[in-house]
This record gives sequence, structure tokens and C-alpha cells, in this order.
Amino acid sequence: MSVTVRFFASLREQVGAGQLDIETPAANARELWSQATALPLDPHVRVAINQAYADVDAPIADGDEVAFFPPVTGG
Amino acid sequence: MSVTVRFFASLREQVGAGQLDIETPAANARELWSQATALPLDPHVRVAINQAYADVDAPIADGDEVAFFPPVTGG
Amino acid sequence: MIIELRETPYDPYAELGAFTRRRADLAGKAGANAVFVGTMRDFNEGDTVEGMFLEHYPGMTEKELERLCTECSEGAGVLELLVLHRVGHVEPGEHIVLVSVWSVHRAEAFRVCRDVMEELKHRAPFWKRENLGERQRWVEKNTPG
Amino acid sequence: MIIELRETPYDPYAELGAFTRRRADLAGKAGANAVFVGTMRDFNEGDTVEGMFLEHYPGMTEKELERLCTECSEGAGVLELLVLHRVGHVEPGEHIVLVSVWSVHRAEAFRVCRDVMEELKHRAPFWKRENLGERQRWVEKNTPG
Repeated sequence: MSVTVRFFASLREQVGAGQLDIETPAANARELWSQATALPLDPHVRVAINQAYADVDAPIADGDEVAFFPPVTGG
Repeated sequence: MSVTVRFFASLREQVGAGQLDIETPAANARELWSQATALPLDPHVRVAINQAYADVDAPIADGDEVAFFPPVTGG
Repeated sequence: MIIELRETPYDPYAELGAFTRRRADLAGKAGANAVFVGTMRDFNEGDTVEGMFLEHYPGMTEKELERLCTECSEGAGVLELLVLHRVGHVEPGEHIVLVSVWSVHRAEAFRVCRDVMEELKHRAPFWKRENLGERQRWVEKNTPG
Repeated sequence: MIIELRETPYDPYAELGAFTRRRADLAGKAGANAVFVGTMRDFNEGDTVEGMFLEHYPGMTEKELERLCTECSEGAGVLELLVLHRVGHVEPGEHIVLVSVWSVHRAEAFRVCRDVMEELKHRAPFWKRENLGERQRWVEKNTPG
């Protein structure tokens, strides 16, 4: 299946990419992370599937937009 | 001794006066109230001596300004 | 600390705008500004209210506002505190009270703004007489905070 | 409920003034308006900050703000809620966030304004990169509420 993977803020800089469109057999965001990056997955990293917060182990589906980002610091 | 007695809001209307300058032997605001008005002293009435909150039984002195008023409703 | 009684209508947002321009030195220092604006409603306790007279105790009201503002902001890292309060005749939709608190971080600004409003409601010598059209009514007590 | 991201500086008090004029119908109904304004400071964690880039997640940021505002105001008798948030390059003294909540009585306005700010700080996808002059730094976490 194909998914869009997005990285924000410091993660974008560490990964070296903001967006990847990839073919993947990954069942969840955790597997997707390992496939898309060479980095360990910090437990503080937050995951969103289709622009809503999701668990890193929640299943992903074809066409999903999966985002990884550090703790938020707005306001 | 002489004191200035002041009444505010609904108390002013009930007593029928906003300010009285009176000669009094009263030792405290409670005695002053009885001398200045014919009304019972409602326990919700608040007392200020020289523009600071005071207990109704706190002593008063010559020249004091003693105010009686109902619960406040500003803001 | 600025505390003022106003006898005529005021625009709280214009006041805040003017104040922040005058105190431009606060801009890069105060990360947080918490504000409360209390406005006269045209209804209260099930009745339509046509107007209101806000009585106060000249002299004591100002002193008590100063005392309570000082108490509420003591040790709280408040950079500036502004309180405006109407007195006299007030029409529905007109603004009664403005409390604005500036601090470095948000927790203090929120807490002090809230505390000042609660203390003001309980201690500041103001009394509302509502005009219900066919009759007048003294407001007996405040709504709970 | 109005939620907007702004790419250029705004005056929160002018925005509030304009909004209350547009929503004059609220004037006699909303007795209470609680406001929070967050402003960029020129110092953080002991360092002088020259500027900031506020990154966000276009699409999700707006949705998440809507979700959290809806949750915070549910059942609270909120009459209107306004949130503005800057994105992009921000200079010290410029305003980052404006939260404004109108309700009949003050307790709800205070609570919802505060809740929206806390939820926004914890959930809304924004990230601050500070420009310290000789280097850039991602802000790691927020100050406690």
C-alpha cells in the first residue's frame, strides 16, 4: 500500500525530509517509522494518522497520511 | 465624641439618610447603629471604620467615619 | 498598578490597546496577559433589565480595590495590573469592569486575574440597583464565581 | 466559534474591539468575557531571543484547535469563542495567541478560557524554533500552566 509520511519541526531536520510518499507493508506507525528512518523512535514522538492523534501502534491503511512530530510548543 | 455615620444602597433608603454627623457615647458600631436608627441590625450588614472593613464590635473613636452597608454587588 | 472608576461608558479593548501602546516596554517582557471584562446584561434573574445605577463609596471603593489588588498580586510576579470599574448610570451592553493582568508566564496572569475578580465581587463597595421598568430593585447578591 | 491562523502581526485588542462591534448582539447577553493574550518575549530560559519561527501542520492544526475548543466549551454555556494564533516568523513583542470566551456568567468564561489555553499548549500542533542570534533552538517543552 502507499502512504504519505510527514515529519515536523526537529524531527523533520533529523530525518532530513518533511514528506515522503512511500510504498510500505507496515502495519502501524511504529513499523512505518523504522522503514522510513534510520533513527530510534523516541517515546516522546507523537503520531497523527490523517491529521488526528493516534497511537503509534494503531493500524494504518492504504492512502493514509501518517505524521511524526515532537511535543508541541505553541501558545 | 462626634462621629460621621454613613449608610449606602438599600440601607440608605431604609434608614432614610446617607450621612449623619452625630454626638455619641457609643463604644462600637453596633451601639452606634442602635442610636442612629430604629431598625434591627441585620447580621449581613457590613461595617467600615474610616473606609476600611471592621468588625461591628470593634471600638470607635472621636472623629471616626463609620459606614454601614449591605453585601456588595459590583463587578 | 492602575485603578480607575469611570462615570461614562468605555471600550475595554480600546483601553487595553492604548495601555499596551503606552507601556511598550512590557511587550517583550510580559509573555501573558489575562483579561476579564464584565458587561451589563439586559436580563437578570428572569427579568428584563432596562438600566442600572451603580452606587459606590467614594474614597473607600478606590482604597479597597487597591488593597485587594495588592493582596492578590503579592509574590505572584505580576508585571502590571489594570482595573477599571464603572459607577453611576449604566445601560445594558455597557461594560462594567475590566481587569487585566500582565506577567511573564500564563499561570500567574490567569490566577491573579481570577482572584482579583473574586475579591472585587466580595469586597469592593459597589451596589447595583436595577431598573426593571415599572420598579427598581437592589441586587441582593452576586452570582457564584 | 472562530479559529484563525495568522501569518502576519495582529493587534489582539483591535481584533476584540472589531469582533464585539460585529457581534453587537452579544452585548446585552454575554455578561462575561475572559481573554488570554500570549506574547513573544525577548528572553527565554536565560537567553536573549531575537526572533522565532512558528511551524505548524497545515490542516491538522486547524482541526485540532477546533476539536479542543469544542471539547472545552461543551456544556459550559459558551456564547462565543475566538482563537487566533500566529504562524511563521514572529518578532519579540508580537502577539502569538489570543483566546477569548464569552458567556453569561464569569465562572464559565474563566474556566473555558483557561482550559482552551492548556489544551492548546498540550495538543495543538505548533513548534517554536528560537533564533538566539548565533544559533537556532527548538523549544523542547512549554512552561507549566
